[in-house]
Amino acid sequence: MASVQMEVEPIVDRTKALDWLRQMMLIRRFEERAEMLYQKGNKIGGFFHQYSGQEPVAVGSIGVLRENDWVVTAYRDHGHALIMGMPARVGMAELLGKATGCSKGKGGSMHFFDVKRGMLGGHAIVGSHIPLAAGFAFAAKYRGEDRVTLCYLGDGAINQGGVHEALNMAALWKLPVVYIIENNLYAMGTQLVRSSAVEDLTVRCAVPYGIPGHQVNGNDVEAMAKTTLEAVEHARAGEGPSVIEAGTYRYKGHSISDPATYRSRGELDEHMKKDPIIQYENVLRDRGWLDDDAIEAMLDEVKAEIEDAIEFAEDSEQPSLESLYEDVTAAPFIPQE
Amino acid sequence: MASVQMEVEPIVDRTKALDWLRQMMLIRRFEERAEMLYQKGNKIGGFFHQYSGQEPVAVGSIGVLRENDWVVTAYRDHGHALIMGMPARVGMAELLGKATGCSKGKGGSMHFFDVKRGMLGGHAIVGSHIPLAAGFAFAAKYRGEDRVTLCYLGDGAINQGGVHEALNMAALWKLPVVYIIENNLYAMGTQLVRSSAVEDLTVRCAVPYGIPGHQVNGNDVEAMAKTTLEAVEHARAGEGPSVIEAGTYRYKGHSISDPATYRSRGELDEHMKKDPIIQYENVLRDRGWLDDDAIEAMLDEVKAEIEDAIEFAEDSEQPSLESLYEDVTAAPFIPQE
Amino acid sequence: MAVLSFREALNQAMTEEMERDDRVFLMGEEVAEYDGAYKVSQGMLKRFGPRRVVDTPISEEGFAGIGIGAAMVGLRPIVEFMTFSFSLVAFDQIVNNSANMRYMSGGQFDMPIVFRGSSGMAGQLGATHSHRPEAWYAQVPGLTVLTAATPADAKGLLKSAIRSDDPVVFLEHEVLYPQKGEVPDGEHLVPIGKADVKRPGEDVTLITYSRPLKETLAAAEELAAQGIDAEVIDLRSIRPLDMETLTRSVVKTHRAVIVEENWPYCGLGAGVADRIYRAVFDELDAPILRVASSDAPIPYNKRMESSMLPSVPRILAAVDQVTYR
Amino acid sequence: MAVLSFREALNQAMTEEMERDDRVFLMGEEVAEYDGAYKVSQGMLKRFGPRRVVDTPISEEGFAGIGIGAAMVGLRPIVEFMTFSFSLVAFDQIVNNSANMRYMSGGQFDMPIVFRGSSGMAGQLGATHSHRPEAWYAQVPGLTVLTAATPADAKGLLKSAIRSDDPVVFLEHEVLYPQKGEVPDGEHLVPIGKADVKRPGEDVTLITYSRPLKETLAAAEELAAQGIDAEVIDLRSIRPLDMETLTRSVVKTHRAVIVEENWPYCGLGAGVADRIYRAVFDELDAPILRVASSDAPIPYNKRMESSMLPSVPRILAAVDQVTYR
Ligand SMILES: Cc1ncc(C[n+]2csc(CCOP(=O)(O)OP(=O)(O)O)c2C)c(N)n1
Ligand SMILES: Cc1ncc(C[n+]2csc(CCOP(=O)(O)OP(=O)(O)O)c2C)c(N)n1
Ligand SMILES: [Mg+2]
Ligand SMILES: [Mg+2]
Repeated sequence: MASVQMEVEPIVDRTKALDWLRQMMLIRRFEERAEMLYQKGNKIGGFFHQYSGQEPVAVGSIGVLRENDWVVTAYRDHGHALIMGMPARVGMAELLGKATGCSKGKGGSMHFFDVKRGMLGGHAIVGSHIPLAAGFAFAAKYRGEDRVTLCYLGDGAINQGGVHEALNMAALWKLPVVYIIENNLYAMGTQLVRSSAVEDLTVRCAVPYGIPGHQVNGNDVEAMAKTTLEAVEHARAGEGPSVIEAGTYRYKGHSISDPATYRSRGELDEHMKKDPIIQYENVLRDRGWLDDDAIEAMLDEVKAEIEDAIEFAEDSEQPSLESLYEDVTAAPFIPQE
Repeated sequence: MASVQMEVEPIVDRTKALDWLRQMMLIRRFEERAEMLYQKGNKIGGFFHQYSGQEPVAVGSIGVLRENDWVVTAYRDHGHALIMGMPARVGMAELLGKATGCSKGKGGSMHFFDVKRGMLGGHAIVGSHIPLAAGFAFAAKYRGEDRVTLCYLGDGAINQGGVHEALNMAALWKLPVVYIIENNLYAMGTQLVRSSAVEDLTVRCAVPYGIPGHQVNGNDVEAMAKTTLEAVEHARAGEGPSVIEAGTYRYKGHSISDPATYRSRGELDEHMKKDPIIQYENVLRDRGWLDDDAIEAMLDEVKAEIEDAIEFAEDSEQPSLESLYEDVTAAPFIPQE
Repeated sequence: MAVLSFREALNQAMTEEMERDDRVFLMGEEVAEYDGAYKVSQGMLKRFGPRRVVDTPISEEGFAGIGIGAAMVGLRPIVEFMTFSFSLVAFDQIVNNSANMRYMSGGQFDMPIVFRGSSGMAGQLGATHSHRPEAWYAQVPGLTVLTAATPADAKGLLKSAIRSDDPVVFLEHEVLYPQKGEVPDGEHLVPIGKADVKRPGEDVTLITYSRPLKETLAAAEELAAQGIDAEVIDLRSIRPLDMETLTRSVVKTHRAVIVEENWPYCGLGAGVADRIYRAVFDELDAPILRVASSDAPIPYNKRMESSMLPSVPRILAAVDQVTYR
Repeated sequence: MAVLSFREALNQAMTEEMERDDRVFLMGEEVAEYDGAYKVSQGMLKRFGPRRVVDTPISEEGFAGIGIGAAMVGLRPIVEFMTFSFSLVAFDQIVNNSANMRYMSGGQFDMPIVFRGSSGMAGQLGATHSHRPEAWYAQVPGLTVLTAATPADAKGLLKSAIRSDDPVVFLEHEVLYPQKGEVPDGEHLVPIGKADVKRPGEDVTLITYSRPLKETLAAAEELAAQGIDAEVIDLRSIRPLDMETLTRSVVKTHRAVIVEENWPYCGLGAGVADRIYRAVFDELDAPILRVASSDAPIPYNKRMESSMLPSVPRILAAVDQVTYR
């Protein structure tokens, strides 16, 4: 069973593999608990999009980055932020709208930023961050920095025109950026076949720009890592952008308010049976890198980290009402009222 | 020499062929004289983009349409309008900003409309009419009409994102529209290699949407007709859109104010040597469908038609200043001042 | 009269017009199989089928343009933006193509298209998802801009919008969708260009539209208790503006406050105030004050967001100022 | 002082800032090999090379976003729109990304980007190519909006814009490009947020910006001949607005006319008038009148277009009205 998932030889050592497993657990737990705070305590508001089921995409791809590389994604951003090193505390505080949140309570779930750690945001207008990613890569190239940008987008996002403007320029100028399409088969309630004239998304996004297009099982964290590494090395070598279509599946509705009635219980169950976290546990168990006790201990640790994050978030201050006018501009802000 | 141009067996009878030749002459003459009015008399203003050198693209493709098909293009629109049957008079009057112009002097060179004849406009925002064309086709399909839309765009226009949004939907919904890319190698001063990551424009615009992509010598009026017919029949059969990349060349600068210093005199001469009008004259001569006298007569006729158009335009009234507030809305317009 | 929610009223309007006229169709993201992101189009796919209730990819610029094209050749599209914040990527199509096309062609065709969807601050959606685009679109000759604050107006205005031969920007408010109200039975049309006096009064004119009508009426009640008789005008038609109703009121009350969710600088209230001043300057005993949103991007934090919104205390404070109390 | 054209002044500003700071670069359609559609960037490719003077495909939304991304990580892009009418396809990037990003991230980065290009009615370009987007952008907190009417201001303001750590919308006017004026030698910076009194006066305040400054000054001369001493204020900074200079003037003259190319309803003048009224209502002896463009799409026909523009007779008529002559 595990062998079904693992298409490639391990490209990681034990330490790294355990770390990746732990990261996936951390995202899962972070969102499970956040969902409870949203549903029960009414402590979180606005749009809230969960990453459950898709964790290996972020974990495997970010796993091959160097310290100073950059990451940018859409609104389904908790996972990417945590993996980039954002402490669960500041993530949770952001969800609760607190001043200690990563974006001081001004961004919310869709706008997790941790610029110091290279997390250049969650972005909520579909497709709008694809040009930004090309801009980061443009700057890296301009300054002669050996820095790569990973940019995540959805299967629905490829239908925004600006995406194609950016892909063309990124290819034309050989910018060091890797676009990872998280193809979870749905854009809200719209199945891929109803949104894209062609289902192979590398034909939509790589072929027309003459750049490499990879298709990979996004739920295989090591395959994800391997493919990303190839694309990242391509970029570092000055060969320009690549597109990776990562097949994956989201367990939850599009956002917390979506009952996801557009798909069958059977379909969901089918996917949940192949849960990537459990599969990776099995793989690592098979390799003898991990046993049940270790898994238990890891889970406990993760749980504790998240409970601590919640406590921190709950104990944190609300932003002051005056801060409404802060962070609008770098220059002293003069409200035009 | 003629055989070099004519890649296909004649797909026309003599009458049609002579008509096409005449149409090309008419466009050429219309613009030559209009340019003089612009340069000398200062009678025309604003942007003015000439079609000289590209005539066979419009003539050959529109030549295979039926009465009630539709055409829409960008700002380089004089040719398409004339071929759709807009009288030279109302075209010339529009250039002079007269009330008798096709758009009552409100549109100018970039906005030739003749809706009754199926000419749904020149459009000046690059790429913005590509979705409109899909909309015409959507309406035809919605009403079950056997009507095809031809939509022309430039090699530079394919870099507008909205183009790709429309191509995807046109393909997804199998809309009866044919997109004809007039690849004249330049977008203003930008050579194709500097604007598009891939030079084969069917790879940019057809492949990603799973629709037929044709490449054709756009300066061969009969090849143009043949290829368009194929695409049009595909559309009529309910098979959806196609993309035609028509290779062509513009003789003049991008607009009247562009000295076109970005290309060599040699390059231009090379193309002018293969002038499509002269080549087609030769072809028809070779076929025995035409002799020098007939050509002379045809030219004289065309010249007379254009002089008559100029006289009509010059004699026409300026629109009244009150008409400023007319045609803003269908409902009585209440200026919000 | 039936009691309907705002969302049901909109649904009825579309349904009735689609029953009447086969040229009318609905297009947008998730309008069909999902029954609408906010369930405004609930049941419409079932009733009309996929030919007339059309799900689109996430391509606002593209499908706005497709709608405009379809309108140019005689269909009467209703284009739903999931929220009007997403109309920003379609701004060029709306401003340049829908508004200008008739003019640039010398009047050769009508442009019977309605762009509709929710707008405004719906609660913790953040800066990108909380736009109020009314002043942007109001500025553009060629467009009609409408907004409703009650289910009855929502139905009657949307029906008029669909029957209009001009492009209409029809702004709804997510927070209003579940709110209920009486809606006249039978054919109910609200004319374009007419404001509605939601509460007559003598002492001060309160001008508002969309969601803040509720706060404004509540403030008027408070004021009544304090002996001040406020007239509350719901603009409904943002463009064209019903100057007659506005000036008639101000000539009577000599003072006005505009209550809106728009940003203050160059917001809709500025546009309205400017026109009132120029029309009846001498009648005004005080400057026209504005209870608008604060001049900042919209934050996620709930308290901060609420603090930006028009509220009864803010309206009362403004009225105190214009009545010099 | 050197005499430069407006276009040369802009070129100097960019060139000097690019000499000072390697992070500054210019990007846009035809800015490099073509030397600029309007030759504003003439010679810059030659001087700085293709790394820093970058030709783009016709992808405004895309390259605006690339500029924003580059600014987020420390470059200082100047993004040229061939004309600001084409910024409509990039509207979402400018409004949502450049203006909101700092806020939504809780201030984690600066956004030192300048969007610049020609704007306004340049002569028979028609409805799609003649936009004046100042009121649209002025409404948005986070943006700075600037415009210059003289070569000196063009240079000094653009240099300040490039040095600003906030996103700037910098509106030029095609008709002004060839116009010449004196430009101070050496380092010349014009501060953001300061209007300029281009002609002091006592009797009436004429408020303007960009191209109509010329007509406004000409009207002031005419008025002087008639014994009316007009003060002419050039806004220069559209956002933030220099309320101090405006109110100081109106407190002195008690009457004002705003001269602009913007549409009347919800145009920039409405935004400015609203703020003046609310600040100094009691000082005003007449309504603030506006000499704006007519409320119609911009026609191709020359006479019709000219009839829409602010002109000396229209300014004089408005002054007659506010001075009750
Ligand atoms: C321009 C724009 N249009 C619409 C939306 C609303 N919206 C948010 S997410 C989404 C679906 C995106 O699907 P996909 O790209 O597949 O990403 P996923 O949610 O599956 O991760 C939509 C329609 C938006 N935020 N921005
Ligand atoms: C959105 C937009 N950006 C820029 C322009 C300015 N512009 C007009 S035509 C043109 C070049 C178009 O080239 P192409 O598509 O190849 O058509 P061609 O002129 O060669 O026929 C440009 C940049 C515009 N009109 N609209
Ligand atoms: Mg998806
Ligand atoms: Mg071209």
